[in-house]
Amino acid sequence: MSVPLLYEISSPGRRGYSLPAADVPQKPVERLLPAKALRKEAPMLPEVSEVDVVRHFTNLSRLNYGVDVGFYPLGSCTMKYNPKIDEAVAELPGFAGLHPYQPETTVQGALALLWELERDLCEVTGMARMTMQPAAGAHGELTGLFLIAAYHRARGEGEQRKKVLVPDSSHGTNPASAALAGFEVVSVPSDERGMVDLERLRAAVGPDTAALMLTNPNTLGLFEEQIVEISRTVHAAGALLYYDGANLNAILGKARPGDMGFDVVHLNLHKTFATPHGGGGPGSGPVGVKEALVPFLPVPVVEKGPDGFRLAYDRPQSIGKVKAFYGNFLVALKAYAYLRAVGPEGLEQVSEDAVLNANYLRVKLRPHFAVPFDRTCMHEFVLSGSRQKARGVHTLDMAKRLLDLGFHAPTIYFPLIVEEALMIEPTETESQQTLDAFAAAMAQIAREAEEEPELVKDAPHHTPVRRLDEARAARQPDLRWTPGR
Amino acid sequence: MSVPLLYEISSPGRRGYSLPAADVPQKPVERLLPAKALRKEAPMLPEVSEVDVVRHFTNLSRLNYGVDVGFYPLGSCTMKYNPKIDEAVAELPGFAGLHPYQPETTVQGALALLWELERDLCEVTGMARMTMQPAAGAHGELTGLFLIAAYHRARGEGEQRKKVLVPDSSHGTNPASAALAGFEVVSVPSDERGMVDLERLRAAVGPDTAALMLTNPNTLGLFEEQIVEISRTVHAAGALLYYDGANLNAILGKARPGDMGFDVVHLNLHKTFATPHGGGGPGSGPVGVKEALVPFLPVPVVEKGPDGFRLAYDRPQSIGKVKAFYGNFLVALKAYAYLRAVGPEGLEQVSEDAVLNANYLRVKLRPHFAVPFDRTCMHEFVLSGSRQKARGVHTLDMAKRLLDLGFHAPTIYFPLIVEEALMIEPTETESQQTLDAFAAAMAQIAREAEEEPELVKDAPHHTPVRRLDEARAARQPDLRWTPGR
Amino acid sequence: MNFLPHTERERAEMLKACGVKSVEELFAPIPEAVRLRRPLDLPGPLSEMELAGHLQALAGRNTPTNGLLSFLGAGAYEHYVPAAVGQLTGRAEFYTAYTPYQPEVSQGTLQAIYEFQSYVAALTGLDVANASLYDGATAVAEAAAMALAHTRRTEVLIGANVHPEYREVLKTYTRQWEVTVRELPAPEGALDPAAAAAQVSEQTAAVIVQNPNFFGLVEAGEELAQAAHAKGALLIVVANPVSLGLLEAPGAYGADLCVGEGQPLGNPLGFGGPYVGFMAARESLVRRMPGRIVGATVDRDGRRGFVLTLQTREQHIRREKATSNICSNEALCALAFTVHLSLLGPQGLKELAELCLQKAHYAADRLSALPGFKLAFPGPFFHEFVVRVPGPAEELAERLAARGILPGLPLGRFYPDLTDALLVCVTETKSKAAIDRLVEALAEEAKRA
Amino acid sequence: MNFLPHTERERAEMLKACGVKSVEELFAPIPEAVRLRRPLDLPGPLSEMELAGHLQALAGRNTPTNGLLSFLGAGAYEHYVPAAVGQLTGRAEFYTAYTPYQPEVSQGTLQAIYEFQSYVAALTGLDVANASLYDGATAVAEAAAMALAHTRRTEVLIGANVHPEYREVLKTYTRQWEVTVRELPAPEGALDPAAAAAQVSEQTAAVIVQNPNFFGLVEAGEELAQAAHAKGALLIVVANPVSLGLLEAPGAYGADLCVGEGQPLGNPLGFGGPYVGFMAARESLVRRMPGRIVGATVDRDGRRGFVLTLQTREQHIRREKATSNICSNEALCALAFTVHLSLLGPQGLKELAELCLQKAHYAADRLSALPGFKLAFPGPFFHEFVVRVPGPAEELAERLAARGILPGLPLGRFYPDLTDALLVCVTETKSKAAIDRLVEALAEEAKRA
Ligand SMILES: Cc1ncc(COP(=O)(O)O)c(C=O)c1O
Ligand SMILES: Cc1ncc(COP(=O)(O)O)c(C=O)c1O
Repeated sequence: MSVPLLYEISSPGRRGYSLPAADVPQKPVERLLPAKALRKEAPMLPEVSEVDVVRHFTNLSRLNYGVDVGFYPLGSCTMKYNPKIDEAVAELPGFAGLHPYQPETTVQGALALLWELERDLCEVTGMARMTMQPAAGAHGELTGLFLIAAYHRARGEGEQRKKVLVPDSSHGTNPASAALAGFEVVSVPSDERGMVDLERLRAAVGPDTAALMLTNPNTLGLFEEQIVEISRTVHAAGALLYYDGANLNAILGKARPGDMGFDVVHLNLHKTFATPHGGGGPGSGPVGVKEALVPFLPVPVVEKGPDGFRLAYDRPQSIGKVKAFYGNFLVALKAYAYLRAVGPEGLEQVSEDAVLNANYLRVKLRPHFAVPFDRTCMHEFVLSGSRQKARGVHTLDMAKRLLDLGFHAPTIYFPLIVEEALMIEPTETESQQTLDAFAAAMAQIAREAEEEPELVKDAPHHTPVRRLDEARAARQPDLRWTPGR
Repeated sequence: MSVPLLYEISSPGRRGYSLPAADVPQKPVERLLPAKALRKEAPMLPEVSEVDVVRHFTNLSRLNYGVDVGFYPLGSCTMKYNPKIDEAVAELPGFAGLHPYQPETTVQGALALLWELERDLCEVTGMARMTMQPAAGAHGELTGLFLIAAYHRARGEGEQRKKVLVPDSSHGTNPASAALAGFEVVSVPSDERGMVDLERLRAAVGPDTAALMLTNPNTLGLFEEQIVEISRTVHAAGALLYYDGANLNAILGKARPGDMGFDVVHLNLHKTFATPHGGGGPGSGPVGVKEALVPFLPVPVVEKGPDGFRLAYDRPQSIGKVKAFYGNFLVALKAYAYLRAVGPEGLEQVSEDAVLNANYLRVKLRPHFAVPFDRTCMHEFVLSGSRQKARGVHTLDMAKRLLDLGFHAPTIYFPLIVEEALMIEPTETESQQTLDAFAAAMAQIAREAEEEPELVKDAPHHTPVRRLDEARAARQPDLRWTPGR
Repeated sequence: MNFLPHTERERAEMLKACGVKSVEELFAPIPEAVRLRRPLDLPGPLSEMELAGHLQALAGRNTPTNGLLSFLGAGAYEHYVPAAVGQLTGRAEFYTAYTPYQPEVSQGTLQAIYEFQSYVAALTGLDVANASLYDGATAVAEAAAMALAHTRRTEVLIGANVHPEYREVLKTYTRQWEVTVRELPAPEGALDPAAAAAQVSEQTAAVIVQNPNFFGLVEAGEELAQAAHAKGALLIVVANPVSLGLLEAPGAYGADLCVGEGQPLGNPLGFGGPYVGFMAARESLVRRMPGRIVGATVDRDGRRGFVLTLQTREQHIRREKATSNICSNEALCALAFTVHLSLLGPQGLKELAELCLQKAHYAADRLSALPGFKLAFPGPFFHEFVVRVPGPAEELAERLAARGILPGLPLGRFYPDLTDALLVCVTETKSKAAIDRLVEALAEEAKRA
Repeated sequence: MNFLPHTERERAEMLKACGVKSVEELFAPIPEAVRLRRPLDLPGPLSEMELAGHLQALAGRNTPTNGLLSFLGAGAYEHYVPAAVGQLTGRAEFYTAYTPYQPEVSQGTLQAIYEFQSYVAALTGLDVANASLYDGATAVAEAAAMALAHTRRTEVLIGANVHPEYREVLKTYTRQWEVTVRELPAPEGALDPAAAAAQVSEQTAAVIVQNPNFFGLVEAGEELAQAAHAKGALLIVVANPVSLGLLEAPGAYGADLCVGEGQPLGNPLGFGGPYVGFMAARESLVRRMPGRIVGATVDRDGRRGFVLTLQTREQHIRREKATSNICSNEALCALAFTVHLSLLGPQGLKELAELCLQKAHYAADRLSALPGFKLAFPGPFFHEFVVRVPGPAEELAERLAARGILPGLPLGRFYPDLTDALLVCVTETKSKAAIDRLVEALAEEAKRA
C-alpha cells in the first residue's frame, strides 16, 4: 500500500517535462550572469517521467480521505460538501489567467465580483465593509487585531489598551493571533454551563482591554445567551468585540454578529462558504468591520465609481497590507458562486439543517457517551470520552477506530475545557442515512470499548498505515529526504 | 470496501439537480401532448443528492485499477500512458462545444485537424486515404470489410468472393466482423513457428476469397516474416489483404502495412496513439485504404479547397455511412495531439522502446515460465502457464495473484493456439524499474506455484472483492437493479 | 515532448540484458523489403506548451455553439451538463482503465455499468439493457440484426422519418446481408399506423420507429406496436432519453427493443462524437444482444460483486458465431450518462423534459405567427419541430449564421421536398430572450430576402 | 440550487427524534434581541446552469493575460503549467481533505508535503523547510519574526529593492511589535554590500534581501551574508524558485533563512491568489518555524509513514506562546508546486530558468537599442529588468494596453523617481515574435507621443 518517494524511483537523466526550444539568439550564460551567482550544484530533486509523477500523486491521493470520500465530522472545521460547479468556474481563464497588476479596465469582472461578494458578506454578518485580503481564518484574526490596534491608536489609546481577552474554550489561533499582534493575552474562564463567565469577564475587562475575542456559538456549539450583556460590558469599558467566524454556519440568516455587537468579524470562506480545504489550504479569511473601523481596512479596497470598479489605495488611516495583492481571489470566487447558488432562503436552510443534524446526532449518541453540556446545541456539540476512559479507552483510540469503520474522526481534545473531548460537526450536507450510519459506528465503538477494549486501543487496523509514532517524529526529526537515510 | 448502489441509498424526493425556472409562458402539458403519449409511471431511478452522487462515483473509482494507478501489461491492448495534455485540449470549448451540423465556416479548425490527422496516419501506415468514422477497432474491421465487399462488387466479383480468411491466432473480432459483414469465415492454421502456414494459406485462398485478415506482428508478438510472400499469394488470387492495426505500436516508423502489401488497415487510436480506453471505450478505429479503394470510403470525407476545408458527400461509390456524423472526433483529437507532441523521431523511439521492453521482460521471465515461441519478439510476447499447470495452478490463478501484488494481469487464454497463454505487452511508457518489479512479482508467483500453490489458487486475497462467481452470473442473470431483490 | 522514461544508460543496460548490441537487432525479424528506410514525414515534436498553443489556435478557428445561439438538434443535443459529471468521469481510475476483464480490480467500472443498464431498462420500460453501443445509428443496425436473427425473417421496415443518418447506417450494414429494407412514408411527418400495418408482412422481422421522430413529432407507439405484432414482427423504438422523462416508456406501449443515442445526457456535442448508443430489450432477447453485459454475482466470501456476463455471446469466445463483433464500446460516455441521470433522478428528468417541451412550444408558437412561416406538420411534438419558412431555408440559415444564430437544420439536404423547412430544437439552454432573439432575427432576414 | 439532502419527510422525522416540534425551537437559545427577523437581502438562488452563465459573463468582463500579450511580472509570474498539475491537484482526495490531523488516512497529503519540504530545502540549500505559508509577502514577515525571536534583537534591515508589497506587509506586522524596520537604499538597483554592512548593528536581527531583487537584478549574496553575520545578524533571502534552477542556492552563500513566493511553479496568476509562501532555514531555527511541519516516522508495524510534527510550536497546543498563529496554510498550492517541480526535475528547472534568462536578455537588448530607451540599472539580471522610456511610463503602458499589450509594470506607483520606468518580465511563454511585437509597439507608441 505504501508509495515510495519520487526520490526513491529517480533515475539520472530521466525527464518528465518538455520545454520549447529557445527561439532567441542565445548568449553563453556566463556572459549574462557572474560566475559567482551561478549554482554550483544542481538541486537535489528527483528525475522522473510524466507517468512516474502521475502515478505517484494518484496513488498518494488514494491514501487520503476527503469529503468526497465520506463523512468528515471534524468539529469547528465545517467540512461540508464543496459543490463541483465552483471548482469549474474557478478554472475559467477569465479568472485564473488574470495578473494582479493588469490595468483595472481589463479586470472589471473580477472587481465586480469582489465588490458584490463584499456586500453579500456584509449583509450576512451585519458589518459595514469587508476586506478579502487575509488568506485564512487565523490571518483574518491577525488582521482584525491590527485593525483594533489602529482604532485604539487613532483614539490615542494605543499604548493603554494592550490586553486581549479570550475565553478558555477558544480556539488556539485566537490567543496566538493576539500575541502575534503584540497584545497580552488574558484568558477568561467559562462557567459551568459552558458560557463566558460574566462575572469573571466583568472583572477582567477594563481600560487596558483592547478587545474580547469570541466565537458564537462557542466551541461547545452553544450560543452565548448573554451576548447582549457581554457586548455591553466590553463596550462600556471602551474595548471592542471580535468575532471568530468559524462558527457562522450555525446562524446564517438567523442572527448576525453585527447585530450582536461585534465590531470586527472574520469569516472562514473555507468553512461556512463551502470552498474546499485543500488538505490544509488555501483558505480565505475576509474581515468585516463596523463603520468606525472602516478607515483602517487594508489597502486596496474595491470602490465602485461612474467609470466602473477601481482598487482604492488613497486611504491614509489604513493599516497597510497584510498580504500581497488582494487576497485569495480564486477562493473568494468559489464562495461567491456558492452564495449565488444558494440564495438567501437557501442560506437560512443551511443553518437550519446544520443545527438539526447536530441535534439529531447528539440525541442519537447520548445513550453511549457522556455529553457534558447536554442541551440544545447549534451546529456542533462536544461529547466526552470520560466513560470509556474508565476502561482505559481514550478518545484518541475511539477516533482511530472510527477510521477503521470508514469515517473521518471528529475533532478531539478540543475544546480544552472538556475532558477527552470529541467535537462533532456534521454540517448540513449530510443525509439522515449518513448520520445514522455514523451513530451506529459510534455505538459500536462504545460497545467495543466495553467488551473488547483492545480492539479499540489498537485501532486503526484497516488504514493504509497503522498508528504512527509521533514521539519519534518529534524526537528525531526527519523533515526532508536525504540520500542514504 | 463495497459501495452500495445509488438505488440503495435513495430517498423519495431527494434531489441532486437544479434547473432554471421556466421563463416562457407555460401551457398545461396535457394540452401539448396527448394523454396516451405521457408516461404513466416515473422511471425507477434513484433519488439522491449531489454529494451522494459525487461520493458514490468517487468511491467506485477507487475500486478500479487504471494505467494511472500502475502497470497494465494487457497484451494486444497497448495500455500505454495517456498524456494529460491531451485530456485538457479535448475539453476546450472550441472543440467540445461544436455541433456536427454547424456550418462548415464555423468549424474550420476541426476540419483542419481531421484533415491533418488523416494525412499523418496515412504517412504512418502507407495508405492513400483514411476515414475517421469507425468508433473502435472492431468497427473499423467491419468498415474495412464493407469496403472490401464494395471493391469486389464494383469489379463484378461481389457474388463470387464470399470468403474471408483469418489465422487461427487472430483476435475474435476478426472472424466476428467478417461474419457480420456477411462473409463466410475460413480459419487458416499457424505453423510450428507461430506464423501463418503458407502452404495452408495457398490451399485456402482462391477465386472465392475476398480477403485475408492479418495483424502483423501477429498476436504472438512475432513479425510475419513471410509477409511479402503472403501478400503476393493473396493478391495473385485477386483477394485483398486486411491489416488489423492493433499491433502497430511495434513498427511505427520501422515498417508500414501499406508497404507490406496491405490494402485496408484499421488503427486503434486508443492503443497505438495513446488515447485512454475509458474502462471500455470510447475508442476510435480509423480505416485507411490504398488508392483503388478510395472511392468506396464512407461519406463524408474532408476535402481541402481554395475556400478552406469542407465535408464532401458527393461520392457515388461510397459505402455510405457506418456511424452518425464523423466518428469519435474528441478521441481523434487526442491522437492528433499525441502525434504532434511526439513527432516523427519520437514515434520511432516509441516502437523501439516498446520492443525493447517486451524483449527485456521476455528474457527476465524465461527462467520461470514456458515461452512457446522463444525468439526475438516485437512489442509483446506470449508465455504459457503449462509448467505451473502441472502443479494445478492455472494461468487464471496467476493472473489473480498478480492483482494481489499490485499489478494488472496480462491478457490470458489468448491467443487460443497457446495453452494457458499469458500475453504480455509492457508498452514503451514503462520504466526499467517497473519492468523489474513486475518480473520479480512474476518470479514470486512462479515460486509460490511450486511451494504454496493454494496461495495462488485462492488469489486474489487483497482486492476489493475476491474471486467472483461467474458461472452464477451467467446462470441466474441479474442484469439490473430490481426493488426487493 | 515524449513520454518515454528510458535514459540512454538504461537502454544500453536493457539491450545488454536482451543479449543484443543495438535496438536495430530487435527489428531484424522485419524483412528488409518492407523496412521503411527514411524518417516519417510528420511535423513535430512540440513541447507541451507549444502543443497547447497549437490546439488552442485550432480551437480558435471554430465557433462553438456557446459562442453562437444555436437551435440545432437533429440527433445531437445541447444540454447543460452539471460540473460533477466531468469531475467524476475525469477520475483517472475510470478513464485510464481497460474493459473490465479482471473484475476484482474493476468493480468501479462494472458497478457503474450495472447502474447504467438499470437506468436504461427503467427509462425504456424494458427488461434488460447492455453496456452500451457505439452510437444511436449503429444501435439501430444492431437492433435490426437481432430482430432478423430472432425472427429468422428477411425484411425490415423503417420510418422515413427516422434520423436520415441512422437509416443510412442501417443501409450500409444490411447491404451485406440478404435482407430487404423498406421505408414507411410519413407524409404528415408522423407514421400512419394503418398504412404501416398494411406494409407489415410475414417476412417482416421488425418495424423501426423513432419516437419522437426526426421531425420531433410523437408517434402513435401503441398502434405501431400492434401493427408489427399482428404479423409477428418486432417493434424497435429509437428514443431520446430526455424525452422519456415525460413520454411513455416504449416497453409500456409494446416495443420489443428500444435503442437510442445517449449523448443528450452527460455528453458534450463534441462535433458528433464520442457518443453512446443504448439498447434495451425484452428478457427473451437477451442472449442475442450485441456487446457487453454486466451482471451481479457474489465473490468467494459471499459479497456482492459485478462481472461481465453472458460472454458466450461474444466474439472472443464464439468468434464468427458471436452475436456481434463489438469489443470496445463507449463505457466512459455511458458513465457520463449515468452520472448525469443520477443527479437528475426521476423528478429532475421530468422537469428537464418539461422545460424543453415548454420552450420548444413557445418558440413554435412565436415562429409560426411570423408572416410566411408555418409549422410543417400538424402532430404533437416534444422539443423539436419543423417550420416552413419563406424561401429556401438553406439561404435563410446562412444569413442568420452571419448574425451568430444557427436557427436550426435546413432539411433540404435530407428531404428534397423540405427545402423550405428548418428543423428547430429548443432545450433548457435557451432562455426566452434567446428565443425572442431568434424570432426577431428570422423575421428581419425573411423580410429582407 | 441547494446542496441539502433532506426531504421534508426526513426533516420532520429528525425533528421528532430531537424532541422538538419545529426547527425554530432549536434556535431558541439565540436571544430574541439579536435574531434577524427579516430575510437576508441577497440575490439568488440560481440554478447551476444560470450560475455557470453568470460567472462566464463575469469572466468575460476580464481579459486574461493569454488574451493579451503581457510582460508583467513583479511578484506574479506567467509560466506554462503542465496539464498533469491540475489533473493531480484536482484529485478530490487532495482538495476535499482538511489539514492532516488523522495521519492514518492522510498519508497522501502528508507525504506530498514531506516532498515539498524536501524540494524547498534542496532548492534553497538549507536544512529544513515548513509545509508552506500564505504567500511570499507574509513569509517575509514571519521570517523577520523568527529572526527577532532568535536573536532577541529589535531591528530589521530590508532592501528598498525588496518587493514593495512585501515591505508593506512587513511594516504592517512589525508596527505592532516594538521593533524598528529600516530600509537599505539601492540607488543602482542592487544593494551595496559595503553600505549595507555599515548599517548593520548589534541591534540588527536580520538583513532581508531579495535575490533576484524586485528590479530583477542579482544581488551580491555572499557579501551581504558577511555583512549580516559580521554583527551576528541573520541573512534572510527572498528568492524566486524558478531562478534557483540557475542561481546559487541562498544557503550556499550564507542565508540563514530563505523565503519566497511559490506561485511561479504550478500555480496560475489568479488575480493575485491563492499563492503559496515557502520557508527554509538552518536546522538550528527549526523550532522557531511558523506553521506546519511534516516528519517521517514509522507506524506500529514498522512501516514508514508521515505525521505533522514539532507541534509543540503550534497554536493549538501552545496558544499565545506559539511560534505563530498559522493554522490553515496553502497546502494545495504547495502540492501544485511539488507536482510541477517533480515534472521538471533539476534539469528541467535549469532549462526553464535559462530560457527565461535568454529571452529576457534578448528583450532587454532590443528595447535598450530603441531611441530614448535604456536600461535603468547596470547589474546582471535574471528574467526581469527595468527600462527607462521616453516620457511617463504610465501613459505609454496605457497606450500599449489599448493595443492589447501589457509592456510591464510602470514603476512610478512604487518608486517616485522611476516614473519613466517599466519593470519588464519575460518568461518561456513569450516567443521571439511576441517580444518583437512588444519592441515594435513600444517604438511606435514612443514615437507617437
Ligand atoms: C474556531 C476557529 N477559529 C479559527 C480557526 C482558524 O482558521 P484557519 O485555519 O483558516 O486559519 C479555526 C480553524 O480551525 C477555528 O476552528
Ligand atoms: C488484435 C485486436 N484486434 C481488434 C481489436 C478490437 O478493437 P476494439 O476493442 O477497439 O474494437 C482488439 C482489441 O482488443 C485487438 O486486440
